[in-house]
Amino acid sequence: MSKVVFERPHALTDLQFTYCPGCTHGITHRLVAETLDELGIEGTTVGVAPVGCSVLAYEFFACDMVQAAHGRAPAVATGLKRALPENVVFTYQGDGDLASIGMAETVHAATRGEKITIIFINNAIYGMTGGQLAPTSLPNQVTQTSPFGRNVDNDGFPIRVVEMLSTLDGVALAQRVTMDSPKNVRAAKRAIKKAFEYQIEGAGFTIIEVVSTCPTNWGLSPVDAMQWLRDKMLPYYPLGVYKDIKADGFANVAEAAAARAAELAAGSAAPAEGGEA
Amino acid sequence: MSKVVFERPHALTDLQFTYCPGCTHGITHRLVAETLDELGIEGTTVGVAPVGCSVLAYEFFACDMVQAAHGRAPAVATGLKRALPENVVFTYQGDGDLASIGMAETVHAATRGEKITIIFINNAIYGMTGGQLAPTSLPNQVTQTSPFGRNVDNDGFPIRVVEMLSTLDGVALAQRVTMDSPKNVRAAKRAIKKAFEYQIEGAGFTIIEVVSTCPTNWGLSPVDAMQWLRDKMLPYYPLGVYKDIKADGFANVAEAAAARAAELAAGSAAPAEGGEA
Amino acid sequence: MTEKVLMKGNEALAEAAIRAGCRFFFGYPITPQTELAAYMAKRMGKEGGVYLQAESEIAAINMVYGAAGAGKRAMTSSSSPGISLKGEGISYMAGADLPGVIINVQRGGPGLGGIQPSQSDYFQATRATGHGDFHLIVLAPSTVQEMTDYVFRAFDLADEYRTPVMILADGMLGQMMEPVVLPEPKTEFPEKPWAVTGHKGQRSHNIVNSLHLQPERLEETNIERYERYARIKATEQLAEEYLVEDADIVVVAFGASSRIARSAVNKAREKGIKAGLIRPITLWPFPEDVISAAADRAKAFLTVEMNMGQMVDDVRLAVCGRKPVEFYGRAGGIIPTPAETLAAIERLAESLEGGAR
Amino acid sequence: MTEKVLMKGNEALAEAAIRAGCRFFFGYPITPQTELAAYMAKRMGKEGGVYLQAESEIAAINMVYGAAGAGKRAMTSSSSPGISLKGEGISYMAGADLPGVIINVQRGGPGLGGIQPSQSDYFQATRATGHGDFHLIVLAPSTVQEMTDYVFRAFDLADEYRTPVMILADGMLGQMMEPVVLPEPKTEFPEKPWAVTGHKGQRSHNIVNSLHLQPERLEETNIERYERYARIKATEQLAEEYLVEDADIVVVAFGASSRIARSAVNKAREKGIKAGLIRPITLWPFPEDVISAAADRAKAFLTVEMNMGQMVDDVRLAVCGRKPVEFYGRAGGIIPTPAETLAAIERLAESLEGGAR
Amino acid sequence: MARIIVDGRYCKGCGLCVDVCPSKCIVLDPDTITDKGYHPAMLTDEALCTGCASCAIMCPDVAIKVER
Amino acid sequence: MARIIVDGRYCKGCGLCVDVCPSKCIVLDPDTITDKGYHPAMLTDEALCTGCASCAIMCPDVAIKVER
Amino acid sequence: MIMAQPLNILLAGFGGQGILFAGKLIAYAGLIEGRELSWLPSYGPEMRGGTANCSVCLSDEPIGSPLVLEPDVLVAMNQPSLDKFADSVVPGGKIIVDSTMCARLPERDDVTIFPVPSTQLAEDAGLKGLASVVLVGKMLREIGFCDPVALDQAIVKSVPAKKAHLLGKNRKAFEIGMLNEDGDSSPVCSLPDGWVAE
Amino acid sequence: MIMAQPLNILLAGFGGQGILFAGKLIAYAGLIEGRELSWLPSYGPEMRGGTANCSVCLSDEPIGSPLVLEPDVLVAMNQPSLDKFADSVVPGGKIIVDSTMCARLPERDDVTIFPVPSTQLAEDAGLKGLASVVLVGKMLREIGFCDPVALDQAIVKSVPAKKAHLLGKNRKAFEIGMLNEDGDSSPVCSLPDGWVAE
Ligand SMILES: Cc1ncc(C[n+]2csc(CCOP(=O)(O)OP(=O)(O)O)c2C)c(N)n1
Ligand SMILES: Cc1ncc(C[n+]2csc(CCOP(=O)(O)OP(=O)(O)O)c2C)c(N)n1
Ligand code: SF4
Ligand code: SF4
Ligand code: SF4
Ligand code: SF4
Ligand code: SF4
Ligand code: SF4
Ligand SMILES: [Mg+2]
Ligand SMILES: [Mg+2]
Repeated sequence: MSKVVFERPHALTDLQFTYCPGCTHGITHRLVAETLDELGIEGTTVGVAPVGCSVLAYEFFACDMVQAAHGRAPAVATGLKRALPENVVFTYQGDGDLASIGMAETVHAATRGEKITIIFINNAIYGMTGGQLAPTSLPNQVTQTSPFGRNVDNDGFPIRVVEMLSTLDGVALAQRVTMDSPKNVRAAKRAIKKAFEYQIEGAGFTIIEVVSTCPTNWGLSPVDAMQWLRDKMLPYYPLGVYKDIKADGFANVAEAAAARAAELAAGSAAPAEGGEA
Repeated sequence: MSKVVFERPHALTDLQFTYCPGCTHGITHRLVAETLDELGIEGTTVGVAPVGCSVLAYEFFACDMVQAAHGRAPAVATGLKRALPENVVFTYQGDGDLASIGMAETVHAATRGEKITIIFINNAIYGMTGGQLAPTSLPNQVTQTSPFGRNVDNDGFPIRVVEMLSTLDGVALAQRVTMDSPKNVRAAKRAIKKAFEYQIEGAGFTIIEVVSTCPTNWGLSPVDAMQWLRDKMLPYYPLGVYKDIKADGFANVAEAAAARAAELAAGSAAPAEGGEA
Repeated sequence: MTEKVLMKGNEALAEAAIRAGCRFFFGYPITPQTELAAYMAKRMGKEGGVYLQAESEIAAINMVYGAAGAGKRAMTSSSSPGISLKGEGISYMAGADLPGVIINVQRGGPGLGGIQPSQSDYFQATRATGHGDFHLIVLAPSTVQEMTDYVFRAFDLADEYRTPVMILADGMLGQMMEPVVLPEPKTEFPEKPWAVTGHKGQRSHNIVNSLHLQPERLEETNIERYERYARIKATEQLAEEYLVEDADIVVVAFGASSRIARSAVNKAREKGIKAGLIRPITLWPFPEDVISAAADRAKAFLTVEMNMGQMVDDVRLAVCGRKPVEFYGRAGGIIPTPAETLAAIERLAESLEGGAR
Repeated sequence: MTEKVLMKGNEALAEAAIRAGCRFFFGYPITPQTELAAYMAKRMGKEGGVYLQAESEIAAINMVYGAAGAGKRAMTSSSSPGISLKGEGISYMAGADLPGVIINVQRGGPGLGGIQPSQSDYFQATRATGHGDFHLIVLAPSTVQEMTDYVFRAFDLADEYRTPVMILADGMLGQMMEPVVLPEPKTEFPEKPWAVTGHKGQRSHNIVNSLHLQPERLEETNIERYERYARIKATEQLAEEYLVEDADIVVVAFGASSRIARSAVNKAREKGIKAGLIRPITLWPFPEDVISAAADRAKAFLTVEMNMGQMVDDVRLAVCGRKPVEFYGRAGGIIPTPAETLAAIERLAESLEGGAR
Repeated sequence: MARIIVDGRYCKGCGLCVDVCPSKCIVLDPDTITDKGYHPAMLTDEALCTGCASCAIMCPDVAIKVER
Repeated sequence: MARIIVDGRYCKGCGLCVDVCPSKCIVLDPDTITDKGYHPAMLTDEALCTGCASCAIMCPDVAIKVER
Repeated sequence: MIMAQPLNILLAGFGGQGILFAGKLIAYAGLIEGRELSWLPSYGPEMRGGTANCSVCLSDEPIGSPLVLEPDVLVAMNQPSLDKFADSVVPGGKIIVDSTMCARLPERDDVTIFPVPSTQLAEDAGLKGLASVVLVGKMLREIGFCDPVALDQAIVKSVPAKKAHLLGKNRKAFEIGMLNEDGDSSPVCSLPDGWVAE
Repeated sequence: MIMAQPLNILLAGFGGQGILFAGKLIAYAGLIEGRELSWLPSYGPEMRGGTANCSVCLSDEPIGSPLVLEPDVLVAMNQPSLDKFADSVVPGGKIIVDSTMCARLPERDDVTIFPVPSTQLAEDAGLKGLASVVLVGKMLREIGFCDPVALDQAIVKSVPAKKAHLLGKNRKAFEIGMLNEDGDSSPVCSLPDGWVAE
């Protein structure tokens, strides 16, 4: 008799996603849902949906859900986690949401070591509003609000979010993954699961950046969008683990931060012109 | 006949500062004013005062001044600089202003490579409102809102601002200085002047973090506050140049960013687990 | 009787909130309400609650949104500019039908303005704390005792009607000390089956949300909410009346300025002017019934505010043209004096055809 | 006559702003006004101006504050939730007496609400865009042509009175195309000696500021500003009257809903009901003189809004109890139909003692 | 023995499964248009399918069930 | 030959100049109280002052003029 | 000008079928003829994969509500849209249907229904994506709401300069619609003399 | 209770001189005696290096404005405050002055002025920083606004538990004020029998 080796996870409702054909939001949703299933935490998890294409995530995830104001998901998640310290809390946010309007909330949840997990969808565009420049849009990328290509002189440079957040002491895990192949999807799944596990263990703030596609606003077919992601996005946003305090041998961010402070105080990590500036 | 070897700079008005006795805000004011004098730019500079003890900076600097909403000085300065590209624009901001409520504006002005100079006063406290926890307050530091000492578990970890901003491609100069001795004040002066020069040359975003005292809210005499700064602040916030694209051989941030992008694309700077995650 | 203690208004707000079962406070420092947060920082840990200084007023209100969504009694506090920043978040709370308490210890505006007491956020509190059709219940204390009592009540109202509630105070009330009797701590709280606490496999997922892409559905939520508002209007209007029965001139004033107005009314009576005072306690719902009733008898109204004239609109709407409604106010952080308020009453009295004596 | 072109309301706003001399646009994307920014992004560079997508609505309004402080014509645009976020910054602009134009292409609320057309930010626009005592001049277009004309005028009003001006539009007006005649580009602009442009050693330093720690000083600035407001009220009230002279029932409606109201008025006339329409063009200053004059003749008023009832307060204040003022509205993004509006007129006509025919 | 079952309610015809299938045994059905207007994916030949689930892993709409 | 001139309008008696003066020739004048209630700094002995300006560099209120 | 009474048109279909563009053509034709007109699209993310629709009003009076709830003409390009809006057409109104996309036609006898296999026709003619323009042609043929020359000018105006190579294709699609005879054999309107679609 | 008419007190001086604390002592005394009272400080950054002041009202009626603009009693601890507020004292009112800090006394003969070198007295007694408490003692002596026992209890309440070692010093400062005879030789109020300041 044949056996089902792959099917929809329980932690997804049976609603159809409202995403465009080929949009990787859906793959990421599935990975999060599988994680909830595998860790058996659907019933204790509260997710936070952003404003962005994934705003309706509150309908798709079967766990309890909160819809947050644009960019404020980390603050909402903080309120939730403080109120429900025994629960698992995650946010799911786009690049406009997390890295533009929500930058302060993101940095501060990270530096607080807030015990939440952020799934960060970097698709180099504002999907929902029809394709405007995102903080992560690439130099020269044409968008609705950079019709002649992102002009770094006027529009500034893209932000490499996990690199930046990795400088903060509250961050336990910061990793960048992508969805362009079964292999990378599997790796992404491992990263997401690890982030939830770290949260449960109380390690600190965890964030997984998912380099994603937006076929619609990139003006490409889903398959071509995957190729553009490989050709353009990944060189600019290298995959990898940017911070992993457990791999570094610490149980939690407090330990890691103390070690870093001691190191700095000892002057070993002082940069050029250190004590002399 | 005796010669005046030191006197009040022209770019300070003759009003008395409203700062508490021994507060280093005043020293930093003087250094900025001297810079305006020496570069001959008082008449072309527009300064932006924050909300914080230095809110009245608009009365103290003799150049044109704008008072900005709490935390929004970098956005106001952006509006000014875009409107007045030939002028010099600087902001003067405290740690609450710049690193707490204004975090998004700070990060984004930096990543845009906005051609402004930020003088950032890190005194590990909210001075004006009477001594609350700042994003830079040290672990265990007692403040009005951390009466039992900053508890990193609840209140999170201090942010090392210039380290974080140095990860952003728009930043031309990021340096940390302090005011605890004539030698360090002289070094701070050189750094501030360099930042203004970089701005004039169009290099990009420049920020000088000044590790400062708040005798009043630290509850210490001015002299003891200087010692506390040396004993507690400097080990946590090492002085130094964290980013200097000109020293790295680039004329401006666009050049430096392009070089970094090329390097990342080549994979040479990919972190552990790079392409494999 | 429980012992009277001497407390600052700001501290009384904090202590009463804790006694009302608030265990989640998210704030951001601003004068003149900093003592509230300082007090919370000291007390909350001991109560097993959370005091967290947020990175901004925006973060604070959104943390309240989160904690309230989880079914907890949560509060934030600020002063005028900070309240403006909370506007979007408060609108979200209203849109998601979340209870919660917001304190505004007002100061002079607009902009950075000043830090002295003001009532210039009346419109913002009663009409448009944020975008969209919604209201807050707004309570206006005038003594430190009322700071205590109203914040305690605010949490119950918030839960009962699933709405954010605002305490509209000001720098004078926040900074002053008066004797106060503290309420007994509350121990029983309503169920919140809608809260997101993890469904534990025992119910379908709860969703806290204000988005309704179908306008029909969004309109339904608006209508349902306005039906609740109608109930609130019908049952929760509150005002204090002082010497109103036989008053020719009814002074209308709330909060700090009502204290001055009361002194002025007393002085007017001494001078033979039949003055009275209506002190709205709920600013929304505005106690229009009381005012309207008074309009049948009184000869004129004088609203006294620490602003350029805001509540006067509500008084006019309630009086509805039946009697003249005048305004006297001071702005920018200035507290009107009883003497100048008396003078305003006297002017009005004279203007009423040879005086209303 | 200049050529008519077909334009979306959002694009017309952008083009007219450029023609009015606006060279600094700072925005943040939000439906239903994204086309405005997209248009600016295409055009501004060519005009030697700056289009910058800010990191948030808050940053955008503060960039406008900066550019306006430098004496430039600057603008920002958003929709309801984004306007809430601009509240503090707008209050600062008012407090610092900075000109500037803010566009609100309203959508349904509260909270995230929806994205369909709405007028539920009326109170926010006219009463309390932020904290403190201040007003904006608020203009309400009802056609794409007016989107063009009013934004053009807005910049002049802003400069003349040193105040921020808001265009209160909605998703319907922003999204629809109609023929429009564009104004000739403006070439002469008023001097701004107060602007911060660098003093060049030739004057003492200029300061753009809203802080006045001395309450007396802060009050002075408030009073001066309210004197300016009084001038604006006296000279800038604008309304369109349609079939009002002999009307028994005066419908009051602005913006998008005024179009529907006009159709309904026409249908009512066809049915023999003497209906008329007053369309407030300036929402602040509210055209109370026109309404008040109509109240002498008309038998009743019906305000028609795309919200739960907001402008109705202003109509009531202007009518001042002389005639009944009823309300008909749809919320949540629903545009009322002419038919249902007609029905509301008919109901009112019937209620007027056997009808107003 | 292996096969995939594509749920037409979910499938949006994006073609990612087609692209990734190592056995090239999926096509977008040209003859079917779903309610939303898409040509859904369809297994061409059960014999070719190895049940590797690559298609399912890449499917953004979680439309594919894999049996082996 | 060198000396410092302390402007009593600015000086707030913080003592930072006193602390930093290598020649230890500054004190806070115990006999003077400024309008704001401070004991201002004062040069004890012109002979000791080298005009190094350390005091002025550290003075937060820019109250010191140095002549040499 | 062939007729001048007010005409309220509703076009509806899937996002991406060219609904808004078709509406624009009609609007531009109105502009060229100096009429009052309005064009109002549905908007927002529900368009994504869902339905898009567009209201166009032509009149000689100022237009009140630009939102067409009771269309004189419905142009329907998919089944859900047809099902949703068919009942709202005024008695005596017209329904133009892309019959490639709609298997079931509405059961109303107080309106005239013009089924055109426009998606098929367009594909067959190598004009993929221009089915909506075919329907505009059909609509003009049957309803004659403007001078065909005005509509041709509208096409010229609506095809952006950088896509000028598509001009001929649009004209061709329009022509196919104008020439389509199914459903009615006496068109109100026909192509002008000397018409060349390229 | 010695007297019960309403008393509006304004205390003013430099920030850091103990103005708010002195006001608190008076307020606590009122609380202990069961009176209506209010205590309102000036606040905000202008206190920094500038002047601080504090309004205290004692009454048997609810207190209207807690802001004292026309004090019955002014306690002035520096010259700028004395100069600023002396004229606002009601005719017949009292002014208690720290004469160490104020060289010039106001020229009014409709008020009684009590100069006390309280800073000097406090320093001499090793009570640096407690000049304001000396003035409260003086005020009580001259005006007798409450029972000295109540004021002693107020001191006990106002000195925080962790600073209990300062209790004796505060009592001592209070005693110095109560015993100070300058300006008037017939105190309204005197220390209770058996008073021990430690
Ligand atoms: C305060 C506020 N500003 C703006 C918007 C409009 N808005 C909705 S989604 C969005 C951006 C979405 O982009 P992103 O976060 O990258 O998510 P994506 O759609 O790409 O997944 C914006 C600006 C809003 N709803 N609220
Ligand atoms: C929106 C807003 N929030 C809060 C405040 C109150 N406030 C004034 S200054 C300040 C913090 C000042 O601290 P910092 O920036 O570190 O400057 P410092 O006084 O230490 O120099 C705060 C929170 C305000 N004025 N506006
Ligand atoms: S717009 Fe882009 S990000 Fe949004 S659902 Fe479509 S493809 Fe995905
Ligand atoms: S409070 Fe602190 S930072 Fe502010 S002026 Fe005083 S010492 Fe300086
Ligand atoms: S990947 Fe999924 S949605 Fe895409 S075509 Fe295949 S089955 Fe359909
Ligand atoms: S399971 Fe593997 S072989 Fe089978 S259809 Fe899917 S990708 Fe192809
Ligand atoms: S450093 Fe300056 S302010 Fe301080 S004591 Fe010396 S002169 Fe006075
Ligand atoms: S100049 Fe040098 S030696 Fe002279 S007083 Fe100052 S620090 Fe001392
Ligand atoms: Mg995105
Ligand atoms: Mg600080």
